[in-house]
Amino acid sequence: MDFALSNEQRSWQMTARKFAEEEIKPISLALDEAPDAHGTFDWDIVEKGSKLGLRTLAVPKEFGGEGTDYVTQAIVMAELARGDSAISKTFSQNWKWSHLIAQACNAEQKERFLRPFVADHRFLLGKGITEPSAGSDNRMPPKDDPKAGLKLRAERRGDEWILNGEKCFIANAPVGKLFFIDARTDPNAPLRQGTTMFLVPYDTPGFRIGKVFNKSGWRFYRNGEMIFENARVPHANVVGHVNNSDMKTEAAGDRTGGDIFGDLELAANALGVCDDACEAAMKYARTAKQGGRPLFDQQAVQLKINRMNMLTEALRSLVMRIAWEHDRKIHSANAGLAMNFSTDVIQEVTELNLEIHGGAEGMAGRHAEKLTRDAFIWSHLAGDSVQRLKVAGRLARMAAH
Amino acid sequence: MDFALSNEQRSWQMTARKFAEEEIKPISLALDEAPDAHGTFDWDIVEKGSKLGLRTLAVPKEFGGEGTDYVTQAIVMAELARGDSAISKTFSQNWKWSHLIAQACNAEQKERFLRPFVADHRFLLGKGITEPSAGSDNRMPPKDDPKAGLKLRAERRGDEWILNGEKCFIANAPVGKLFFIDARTDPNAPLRQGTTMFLVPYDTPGFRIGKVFNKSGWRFYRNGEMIFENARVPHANVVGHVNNSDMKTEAAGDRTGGDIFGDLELAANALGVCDDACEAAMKYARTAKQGGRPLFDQQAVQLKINRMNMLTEALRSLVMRIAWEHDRKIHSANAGLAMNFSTDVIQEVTELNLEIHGGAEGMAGRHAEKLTRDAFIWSHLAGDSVQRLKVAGRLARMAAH
Amino acid sequence: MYSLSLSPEQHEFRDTVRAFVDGEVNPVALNAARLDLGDRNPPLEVLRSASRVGLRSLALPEELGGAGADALTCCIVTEELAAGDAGVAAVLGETAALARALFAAMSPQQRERFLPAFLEDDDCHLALADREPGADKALGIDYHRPVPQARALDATAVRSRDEWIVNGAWERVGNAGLARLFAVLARTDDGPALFLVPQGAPGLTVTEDPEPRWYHGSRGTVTLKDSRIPLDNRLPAGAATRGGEVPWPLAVNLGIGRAAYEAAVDYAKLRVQGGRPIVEHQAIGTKLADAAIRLEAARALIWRAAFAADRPDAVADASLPDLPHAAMAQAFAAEAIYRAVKDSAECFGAMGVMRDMPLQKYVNDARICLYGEGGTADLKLRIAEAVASYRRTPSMLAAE
Amino acid sequence: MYSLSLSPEQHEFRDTVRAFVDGEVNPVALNAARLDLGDRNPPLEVLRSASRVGLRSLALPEELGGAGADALTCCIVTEELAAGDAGVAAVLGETAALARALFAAMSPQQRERFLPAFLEDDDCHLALADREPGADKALGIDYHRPVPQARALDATAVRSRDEWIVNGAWERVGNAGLARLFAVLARTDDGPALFLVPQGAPGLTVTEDPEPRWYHGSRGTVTLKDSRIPLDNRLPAGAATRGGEVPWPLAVNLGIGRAAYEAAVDYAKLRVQGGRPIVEHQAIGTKLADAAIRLEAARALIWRAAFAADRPDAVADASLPDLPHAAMAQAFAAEAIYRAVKDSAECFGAMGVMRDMPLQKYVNDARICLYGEGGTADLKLRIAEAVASYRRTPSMLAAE
Repeated sequence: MDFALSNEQRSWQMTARKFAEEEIKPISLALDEAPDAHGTFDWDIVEKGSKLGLRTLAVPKEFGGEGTDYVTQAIVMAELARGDSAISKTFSQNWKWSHLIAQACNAEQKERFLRPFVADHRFLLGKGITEPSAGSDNRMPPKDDPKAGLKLRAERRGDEWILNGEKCFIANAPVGKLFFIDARTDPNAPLRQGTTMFLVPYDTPGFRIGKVFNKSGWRFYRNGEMIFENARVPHANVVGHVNNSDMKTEAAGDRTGGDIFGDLELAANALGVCDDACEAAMKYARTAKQGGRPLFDQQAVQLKINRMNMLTEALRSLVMRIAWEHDRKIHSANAGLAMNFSTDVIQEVTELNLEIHGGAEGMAGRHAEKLTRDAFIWSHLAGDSVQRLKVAGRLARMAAH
Repeated sequence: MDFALSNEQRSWQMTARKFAEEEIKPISLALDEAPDAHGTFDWDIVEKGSKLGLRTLAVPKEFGGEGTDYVTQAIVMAELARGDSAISKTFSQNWKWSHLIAQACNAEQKERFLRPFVADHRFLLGKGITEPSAGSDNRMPPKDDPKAGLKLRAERRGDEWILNGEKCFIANAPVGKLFFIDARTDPNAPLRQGTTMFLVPYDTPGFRIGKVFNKSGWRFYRNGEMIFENARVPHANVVGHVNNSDMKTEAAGDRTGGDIFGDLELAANALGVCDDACEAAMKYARTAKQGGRPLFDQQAVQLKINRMNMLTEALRSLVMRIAWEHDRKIHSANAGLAMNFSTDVIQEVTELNLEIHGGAEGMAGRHAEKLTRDAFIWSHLAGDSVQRLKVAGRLARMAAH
Repeated sequence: MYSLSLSPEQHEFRDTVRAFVDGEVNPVALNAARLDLGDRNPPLEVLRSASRVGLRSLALPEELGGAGADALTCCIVTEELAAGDAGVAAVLGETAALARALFAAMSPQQRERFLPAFLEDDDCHLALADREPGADKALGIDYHRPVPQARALDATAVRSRDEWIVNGAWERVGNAGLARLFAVLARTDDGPALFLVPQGAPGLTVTEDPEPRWYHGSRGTVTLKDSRIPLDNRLPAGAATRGGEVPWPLAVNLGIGRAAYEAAVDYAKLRVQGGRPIVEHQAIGTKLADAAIRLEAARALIWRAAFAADRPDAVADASLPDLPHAAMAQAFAAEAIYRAVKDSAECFGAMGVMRDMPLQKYVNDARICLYGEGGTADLKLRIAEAVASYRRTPSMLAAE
Repeated sequence: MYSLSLSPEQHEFRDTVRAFVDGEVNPVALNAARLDLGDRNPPLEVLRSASRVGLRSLALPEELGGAGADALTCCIVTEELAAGDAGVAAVLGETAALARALFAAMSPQQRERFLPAFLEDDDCHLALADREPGADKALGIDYHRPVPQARALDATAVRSRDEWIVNGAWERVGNAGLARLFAVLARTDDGPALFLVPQGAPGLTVTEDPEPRWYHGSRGTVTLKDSRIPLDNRLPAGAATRGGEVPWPLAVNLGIGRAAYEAAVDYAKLRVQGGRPIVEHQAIGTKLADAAIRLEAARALIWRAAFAADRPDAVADASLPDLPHAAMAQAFAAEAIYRAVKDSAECFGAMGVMRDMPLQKYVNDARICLYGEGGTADLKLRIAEAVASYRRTPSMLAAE
């Protein structure tokens, strides 16, 4: 049992902390408050972070990336999120799909896509799954409705596939250069047997970005529609096998990469936001006064600060444990539980922080308010019923063994 | 970062698990349901556990104990509590005061008390602080009322101290052979400057046990009044210095022993109860039927099981982390936070388990009901406002540095 | 016209019962032996005194000799009683509600045979046996779907000359251990019917439910083995069984909560720690404020459910939404009150868990309200069906 | 007599306002641009229409030309308006409540000067400026202790011949950006007094509060610099300032909650996932049931607070407990509704956070109700003082 970080892990932590404090935090609030969805993004911060290795943190060293372990990734996500949750997610989103490339792409694809990704500081990755009428059906395909789930069609024509349809609510869509796209290649088969994954560069003919969404929180993190009108994708861009998109099936082997990373990612990001909130709350409680004495002198405030820290430390312990489990390739339901837990924790902690800041004006109050909006994003990504039911199913399967 | 247990830790875990399953669990429910407070105790289980080393787990090896680290102690407490929370506490209560002996007693006292303690399988330890009108005042002495706190008087007469007064709600009182007793030796000084700690054997003249309390939960764990009527304690039994009882002041050095252990103890014990509840809930949900199908098929049940496991794994992660921090002598507020958290978790988890068992008859239902009664004990030991405010104060002091 | 003012009669009932509880219930209920989990039998002497004050026949119409209290008044009275002793309140609540339902449903001849004895005998409690073992009333897996098939009654009443021969078993029968008159539900050739079975009838057996008790008052399993019942003991068809759905069990819960809360407020004003009464500490004050809010919200919903039972026209004219008010009140109150009681007990420190002191009993009593009868999960599914405008057809309801 | 039935007038008000919201508010409120956090200014055209329906003068006594609605009716109307647009509801609620208080307090001469303009001008809103910067109304550290010392008003009104010269600054003034008539609180030689200041008075400046907006409708800081006000503009002493404490802000909160909940129910019936509408899944059904319960409990407490304001005798005769009903309703409702709204938004998945769709606005609006004005912590301390029977003396209250 050893909770200490290695020197390398600590070094990455310090790099990320410095970057968050000196570069991210100063611009976070202004970007968040931009009047429209386009003003919320900033390529400079992406480039600066990329130069520190934060964009390519999860790319294997042989391809020029940083090749860090999951513990490092968890720590860095949390540190970046302490500066701005959405900026942290914009970086880690690339790690998520770097893991997928490393795991699921063939050697030729890796050469063709990882190299340029590593070389270009503005190269961002994305993946399109959700469609207007297929959200949770993609995550938990109903047994009694084989046609449920995504509808985007891909039909083979010679060496190309022709894609038609729409994706919706796709992260990084408006800024990404390369996307994984799940498309239905056998419309008569159930989702998991009739779907193929394609690599689709942003400049693919027939492919364009539709509406760009304006969100109430995580505003830096771009999100948009994808429209495919006879988009032509070479057969060489098929990931894995035709009609076998799902990298989450047991056959895919390593369950801790790719999408399972997403569970850790949301939990670690939430941890950083909670650290930010705890720090802000303590600072405000010790400096702001009421009735001539620091807010902190009041029991009601102390109880809130206790609860914020209590939940945050519980989350930290769980996040670090699952990161370690990922590195050890230990299979458990813990990553999913951590993701669910992070929803409850980030929301309660940011809400308590806002309550402590009740009536605070200026930066402190605006910052507290922003955190609650960012935290609300977890409701549909990490803590909704479907995400909780999925994890319960995993627990039951483990209990049955 | 490494969450794996050492071979020795794993070995203790297995010993405790086997003992809990084979010896504790079979008697737990019947003892809990004994009609009066005296029928709830069982010396056999104490002896059996003692022979395995579970009573002397925290005694240094040079005194014949097991000399385990805190991680081991946390694991063993949790495993025992999985069988019965109060039986686990009856064992670990001895570790708590073993730590205190090792840390605070002089060499002569260690010889005189640790040796017989180790030798006698029925030798239990206790400590008396609380009095009828002094509970939280002992834990958080009010600055503006120096006379607040315990009232039991000790006056020096030659080589003896004469003790007069009462202690109330003292664990192990009716079964212990040796007690640490805090007594006021300077009635005009504030609590921390006017109190002395004494070692008081059970057969001290003028000392007797009063009422034995009958509790709604943790029934195995005996609790009683102590009455001192001109009780005569030799001066050689003074622990540390006169008017300097409090081993928790910073001057006492190692902050992770003695009473701080109590925070870890309650958190680790709660973890075991949660494990028990999670297991019971999953088992019941997968076997009991409603409308012809297993309860687990219902989303409402799945969400409860998810939540139970989520909270339990968060607690486990935090408990293991603070045990490790204790071994490394790392100072933080985390042990207190873990203790507070364990209150919320054990109560919600056992209540969800009871809810899943709604209407269950026989053993399963009685067991689920018992766990909620045991869990309620945390309300006044680990999760009351005073315990939370204390930890908040520690957080603020850390933030000030 | 919207008004939360109580009528003079309601004020008087409340004051009378409060005085009765102070004078006759509390001295028994707050006795250390009675507080102990080991003894939960309703004290018979207290029940008799309550009967003499008219509480046993509280809801019986005035023209039949009762006090004719409506559902709201029953809730007010039950809360007061339960603040003293939940068991006493539960026995009286069940008898009072059943008296209204059963005597109103009886034929004049039946009334002549059974009513005088009921009115005269302070020990005459009533019980309704209508739940058969294995008759699962939970929606559960059938949420928002028709219940697969109707379940026939196992209990039978077969006519033999001038008698009915009744066979059957019923579980979770309130007042089982005390009742002098049972109404039992059994299948006949022409459909289900209720039969009046007096205590002592041949073939009648009553067994109290095992520990831990998930009920207040008295409850048990009732069996009839070849019991011969006079022909006239069959209640007329269409008899409403429960007293217009008087939500008195919710008021029991409320009384428990109030007792715990009031004890905590009193203690918090007395107990000095940190140099002043603990109620002057924000942490304790906020806890008590939360408890007060929860109890007031619970009372508001419970009284609303009672009013909805008394005045169905208020739903019809859209003064109240068309939702299952009693289920909503129960789901809310059970959780809110349990939390209020736990918080109240916490104010007492270690005294809150000692079995010779009241707080652990309140916690136990509130836990019974929350987790008895399968908890609140199924209530919420019923509410969800109403929210989703999913209406069960009469045959679906009958099948339950 | 306890009754939850609404009067025919209340039914009519509710139906009328509901139709008004459907026809005139929703088309504006549900517009993507208005849903966006970036635009929260109350739509003037809608306010004018509402005024023409009589909602601006709702609480003004009938003899003065208003609708004479009581506090409960105001809450019913405000809930309906807020279910359409919280900003519209807040502006009208404030004006209506102030109209009742101010015009009733005026001398006949003042009424003659100000009432016709108020009645005729659909844009005439009212504002009360009585909170000075730094005047901390929180109990906070002074819980259960006397407030250390009385704080004098900074604002002054000095008489100079036939005029008052008023100087002062007031913050968090509701309706500040819209009001045509202000009542401002200032110190005079003979104590504090209210002065009527029309929009456009010399030396009057209004500044809207900065983002993020912790209010609904309009709010800002008002300053007067050497403003000369006619002598007769001083309101008579003892004028009740707030409209009998009409708890309309609580009804704004309730309307927001209902809008979110109803949107979620509708969507859950339409959206198919897992092979059936999501409302048929237990997880969603239970979530909506919880939201329904919370909203009903909130409404029960809010209406109770309104009734307590309308009928203080109900507290005097112990039909209602002597507790701060409005504070309890606010503390409960703010938390309960915020949770209900968050749960409702969650049913929409990613759509619940998009700024051109309604759910994120409801979450934001409910958050304002929960965290604006310092949150619920201080309300709970006030409730705790009442629970502890700690009564602030009039001088202590005046000092706040």
